[in-house]
Amino acid sequence: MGTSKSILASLTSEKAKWMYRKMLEIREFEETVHDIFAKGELPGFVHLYAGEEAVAVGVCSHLTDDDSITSTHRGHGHCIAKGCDLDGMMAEIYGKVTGLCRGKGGSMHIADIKKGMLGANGIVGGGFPLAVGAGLTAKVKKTDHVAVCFFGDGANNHGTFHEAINMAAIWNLPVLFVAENNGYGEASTYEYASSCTHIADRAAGYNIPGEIVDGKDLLAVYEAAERAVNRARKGEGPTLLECKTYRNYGHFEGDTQTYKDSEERMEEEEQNDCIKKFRNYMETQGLAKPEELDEIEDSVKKALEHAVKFGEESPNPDPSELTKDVYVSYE
Amino acid sequence: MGTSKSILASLTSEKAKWMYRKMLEIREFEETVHDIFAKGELPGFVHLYAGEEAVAVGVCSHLTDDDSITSTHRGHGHCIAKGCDLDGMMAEIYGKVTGLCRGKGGSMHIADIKKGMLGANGIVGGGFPLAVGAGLTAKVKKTDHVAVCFFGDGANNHGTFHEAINMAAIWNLPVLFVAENNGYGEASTYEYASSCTHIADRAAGYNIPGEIVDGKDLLAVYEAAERAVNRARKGEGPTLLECKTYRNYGHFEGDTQTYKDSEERMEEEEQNDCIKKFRNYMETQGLAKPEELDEIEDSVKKALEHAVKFGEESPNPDPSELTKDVYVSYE
Amino acid sequence: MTKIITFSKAINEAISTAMYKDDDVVLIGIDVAGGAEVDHLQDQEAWGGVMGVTQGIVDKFGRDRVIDTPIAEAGFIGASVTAAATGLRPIAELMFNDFIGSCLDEVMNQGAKLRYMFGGKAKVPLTIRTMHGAGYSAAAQHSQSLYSIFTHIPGLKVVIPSTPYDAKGLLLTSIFDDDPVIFFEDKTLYTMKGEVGDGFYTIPFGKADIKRKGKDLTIVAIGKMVHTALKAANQLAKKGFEAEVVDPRTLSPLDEETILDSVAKTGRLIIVDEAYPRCNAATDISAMVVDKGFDYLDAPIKMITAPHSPVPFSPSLEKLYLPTPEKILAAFAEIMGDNSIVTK
Amino acid sequence: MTKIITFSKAINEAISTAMYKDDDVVLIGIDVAGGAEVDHLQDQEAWGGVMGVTQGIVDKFGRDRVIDTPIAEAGFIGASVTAAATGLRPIAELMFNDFIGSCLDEVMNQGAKLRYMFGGKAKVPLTIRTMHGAGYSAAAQHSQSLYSIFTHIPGLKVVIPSTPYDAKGLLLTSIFDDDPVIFFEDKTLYTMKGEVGDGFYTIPFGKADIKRKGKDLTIVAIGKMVHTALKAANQLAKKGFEAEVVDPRTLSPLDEETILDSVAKTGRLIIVDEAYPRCNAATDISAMVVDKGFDYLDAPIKMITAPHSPVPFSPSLEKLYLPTPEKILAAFAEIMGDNSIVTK
Ligand SMILES: Cc1ncc(C[n+]2csc(CCOP(=O)(O)OP(=O)(O)O)c2C)c(N)n1
Ligand SMILES: Cc1ncc(C[n+]2csc(CCOP(=O)(O)OP(=O)(O)O)c2C)c(N)n1
Ligand SMILES: [Mg+2]
Ligand SMILES: [Mg+2]
Repeated sequence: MGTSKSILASLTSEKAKWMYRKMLEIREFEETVHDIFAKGELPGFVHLYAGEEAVAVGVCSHLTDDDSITSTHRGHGHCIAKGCDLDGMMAEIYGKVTGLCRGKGGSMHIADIKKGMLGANGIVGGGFPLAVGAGLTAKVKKTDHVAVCFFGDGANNHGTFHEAINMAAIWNLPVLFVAENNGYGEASTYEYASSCTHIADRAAGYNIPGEIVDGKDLLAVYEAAERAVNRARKGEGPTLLECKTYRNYGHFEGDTQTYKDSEERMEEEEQNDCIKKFRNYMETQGLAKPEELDEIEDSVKKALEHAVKFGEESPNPDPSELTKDVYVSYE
Repeated sequence: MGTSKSILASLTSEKAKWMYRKMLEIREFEETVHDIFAKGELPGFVHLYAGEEAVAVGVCSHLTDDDSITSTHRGHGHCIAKGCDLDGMMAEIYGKVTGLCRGKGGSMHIADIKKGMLGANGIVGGGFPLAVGAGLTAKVKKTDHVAVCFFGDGANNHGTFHEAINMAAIWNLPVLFVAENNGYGEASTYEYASSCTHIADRAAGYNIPGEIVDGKDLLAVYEAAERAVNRARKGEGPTLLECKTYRNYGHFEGDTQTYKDSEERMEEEEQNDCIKKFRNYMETQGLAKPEELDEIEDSVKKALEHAVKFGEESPNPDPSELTKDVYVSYE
Repeated sequence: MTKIITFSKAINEAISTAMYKDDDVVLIGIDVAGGAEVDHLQDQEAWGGVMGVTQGIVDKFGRDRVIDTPIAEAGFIGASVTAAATGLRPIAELMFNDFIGSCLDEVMNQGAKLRYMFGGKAKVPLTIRTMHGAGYSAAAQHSQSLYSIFTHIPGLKVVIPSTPYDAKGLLLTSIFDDDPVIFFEDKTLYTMKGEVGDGFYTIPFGKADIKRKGKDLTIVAIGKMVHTALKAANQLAKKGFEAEVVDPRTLSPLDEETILDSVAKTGRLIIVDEAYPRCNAATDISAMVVDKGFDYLDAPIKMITAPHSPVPFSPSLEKLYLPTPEKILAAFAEIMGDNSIVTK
Repeated sequence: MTKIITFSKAINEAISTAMYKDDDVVLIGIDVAGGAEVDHLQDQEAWGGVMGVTQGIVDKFGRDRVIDTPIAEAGFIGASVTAAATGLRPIAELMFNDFIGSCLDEVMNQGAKLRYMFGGKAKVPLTIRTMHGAGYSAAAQHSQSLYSIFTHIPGLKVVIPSTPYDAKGLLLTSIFDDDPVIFFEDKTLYTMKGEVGDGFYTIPFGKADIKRKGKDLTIVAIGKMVHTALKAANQLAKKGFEAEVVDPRTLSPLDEETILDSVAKTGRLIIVDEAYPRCNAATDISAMVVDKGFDYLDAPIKMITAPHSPVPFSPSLEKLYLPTPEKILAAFAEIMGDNSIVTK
């Protein structure tokens, strides 16, 4: 992993272990969902984040609960990295009342405002203006909170990308736009749908910094995000950070992925796995002992077992929930 | 006027006189509308193009009736440059049945499909996708027609700018995007609302050529548009052409223009007038004799007198027009 | 204390009153101040919106709270949704309601749904002010009355005042409501004058106002149509019929009770709605009354609306496009089977 | 000749039939082919839309006429409007009708208005296919039924088939119609099988289809709700009541005559519409019948719709959200004042 000295110095063993754990939680969460969805036990559309863990975790490691993120249809990873409860997430995906949204949102709408997680989003490009709004609040209220907008390479061609980045730029808002360029929007390649060579190239049109990192390299993301978040906190405005990554599963569960190349898959999913690479790095750098990391793995597995049981066994929402929470008060 | 040799050679006296006439028609049309609007004789909202004539005329001089343009709320200039009938335009602005749209469109919706004028547009940014559609037809039908999208500096921040240019770029469509950067969107300056230094800077994010010209210099526009139109006709894809210009009147008729600087106005409206400059050029280059140009002026004045009379005296639409032409057939 | 001011000034007052009261209230939109960053421009000369409705606000509260935006409706309306969800109380201006085409997603799929989708854990105290209505020859893309679309969408509250007094009170209620509200301002009402209360006052949502009492006919009229209905009522009075004019003031929530009570009394209902005729507020109210007050009805419910066509530019056609007192009288004559109502 | 195929296949057939017939017909949308420019991908393996509805089309007509787009609804729907106005006859796919939020302007202010605003001098032969409907736990942003919004807007024709046969015939009519048409496909109907005619056939707009004859009650049901209504009618038949089920098939234009004739016969009307309850097609039809057929009515008109809330994700709630035969029976029991209809 090509990482600068400064990171090596600032990265504590504790932080590294936290990041390792979060990446594993995401991976394990997604593989669990993949399995139970395949068994026909989960309702709705599900889009899995496995393979892209380093992006969400590398970025969110610099955020507190006061900072906000906006997310996408592929939102589980962002939720977990931002600190959402696994039980509450799983119960949500099961449509149970113990879910983070009382079962009314589902996979595409998991949110936890208290954690600064402003919601997964079923609308591609929906998150851009929403991130700007959180940044605007920070500016008007003169806090040092930042907002992060995660978005896909497909979303990069939606009009909201343009409107939001321009607004963040002219107002110098504390917003970080994080492109998760996994090469595909559904069954369309990034190269087909996008006229830019790199998404980060578009930053120049807004006079903001654009940077490209290897999104499979946790520390590369971590380092670049640190710079961008610091700039934002200091009132130096937005950044466009492009992370080159890969999604291990299909666009949604059920997708046969004919558009992917099998060699490419092999390489990306096996050789270039962000979690394996980071574990290896931690071991060689002495940031954690193998036993410690194994222990984290065990603990994450158990947490997921717990989450599934919790989701399965939780009750459905009461029928009265059907029309509740549309308005504050309104018969 | 800083103009290359090749233009000097190719620009015939006839073409030059045609362009002079068109610019004058626009100026005279707008000043006429300004006057009659001030007298309270015209209904609705009116946005005048005076001052920007060189852009519409310089670009449209390379187009035929088979080529399409999309326009804006400030559309009179585009209409005239694209060959719309002055009488029909004026009658339209008066809301008369002899208008190009039978009085049902008005100033903001003048169109003449037969002339390839796909309509002024009340929606800022509305024209971007529409130009792409005309370009798409040309591509699918394998014609060599081109489409031109005129848009303002304010529109440059609307999401449709991004979506349309990206689409035109990936499909290599024969579309020319012409920015009319007159420094203001309503009462907001270009510098405030746009994060880019020049609109043309944004071309890089779409891997298409972006060029900046002095929009007050007819020949500069003429030359740059010629290159871009030729590229488009040859299947070499879209261009973003930014013309720096100025609007002599307010955003709409009635605007007090407090946001403009009086020195700036003086300079732009008097010293730097595109029509005066081009007349001077024609005379010094021997492209036309002063008498010929005076004659054009007279003839244009007469044409406008005729148009006003035609507009004033034409009948209103019949009441049956109210619900006509919503559908082909549908009681 | 009250005073006589215009509809436009009433809205301006509501905004300043709210902004004085609560620092979290911000005003955001295209040229709501105008001339941001223009050096020579004094704030008191700023535009204050394309119709001057927010003139002087930037002067009082500064550009940190009166925020000019680029022409990017999806961008700034979407931003207003989360600005609301993260601690501000924005008043966003969608200049013309016709421009909803550029930002429906932010209103319908984000703003209106957050609270519900998130299981009640988000609030979106956002007010969107927007202009609507025909009559100014503003043509097909600047003259629509699109409140029916917003009334259709759960999660939005829809407000449409007909007088300066109502405008101020309802706008203050909107701003301090914890849900997204769309506030419709008929552009042709801005110059209308009326009595308005000083200082802070609110008017509850879901409470219709009976603008005129009557026993022979109920006219439910929306926004500016209230005045058309009142004119018709005056003409009817001369012919011996007393029409009751009910102004719902908010379409969502709708005060069903007041409408039903009135119809119970009069037995006849005409609804006046300037909107397109299909799936509009008139059909909504008619269907509600038939469902819940069928037995009260002595006659068919008539709806006076625009025809099913875009708004024509030509003043000669636009005049025919809008509901008029004459059309109301003709409908009443029809349900009474008494042609003398229109001929006499 | 006919055959039994799915709703999805019927749509696929209509598209190929049209594309064989007329070279100007093109298919455009996100992944309508899928995998554009992927080297190893054979076109026959291409996606054919997120639900596979257009599978195989790119194979037959090539990528010049089956055009994958970026995720840019305003861009490609807007482009389709003028592609139509300049000589093509595009079938544009708006994947989910919920995404109209990203392109309402292109549909409402451009596509729908061009012909009128330009004094009849433009035609826009554009068909927008779009998925709607709840029942798949697709949650609040992928389950809406928004046809009421389009019915509100003049200049659009609104089509909503309930069977494979109707889907094919109506889609062919749509494609060859010279006005913009929005064609609604209920995603939960795609797997439904039914008899479909071979080759080219059309079904006229504005002609309702009586899906079941009856004399005691008229049920007007929209799209998938036709099947819900038919189930209710079967249950009612067991109790001795014959319900007539009317399927309008197009909401704009609406076949008022067939509906009125049916109500004239039965005296009772229930409308089943999965959409949000306010300003929807149910209120529209109710208000039309009250206006034009008041004297036919023996009872209040009942509307069975979704509640005024976003679509909940949880299957347990979504089940309660949708209209059901039981709700129809309960409404009938209510207007008959005969509780035994639901209890027995
Ligand atoms: C406005 C809108 N258009 C289309 C879709 C359908 N859709 C869902 S995800 C997706 C692809 C998104 O691609 P990308 O942004 O690259 O994200 P990824 O799935 O690769 O994470 C599409 C087209 C949508 N949800 N919203
Ligand atoms: C979508 C939309 N938003 C806002 C407006 C109101 N509006 C009309 S013209 C205009 C300014 C346009 O500025 P620019 O694009 O620079 O064109 P110019 O007027 O300078 O020619 C605005 C904001 C509109 N018509 N459409
Ligand atoms: Mg992607
Ligand atoms: Mg401008």
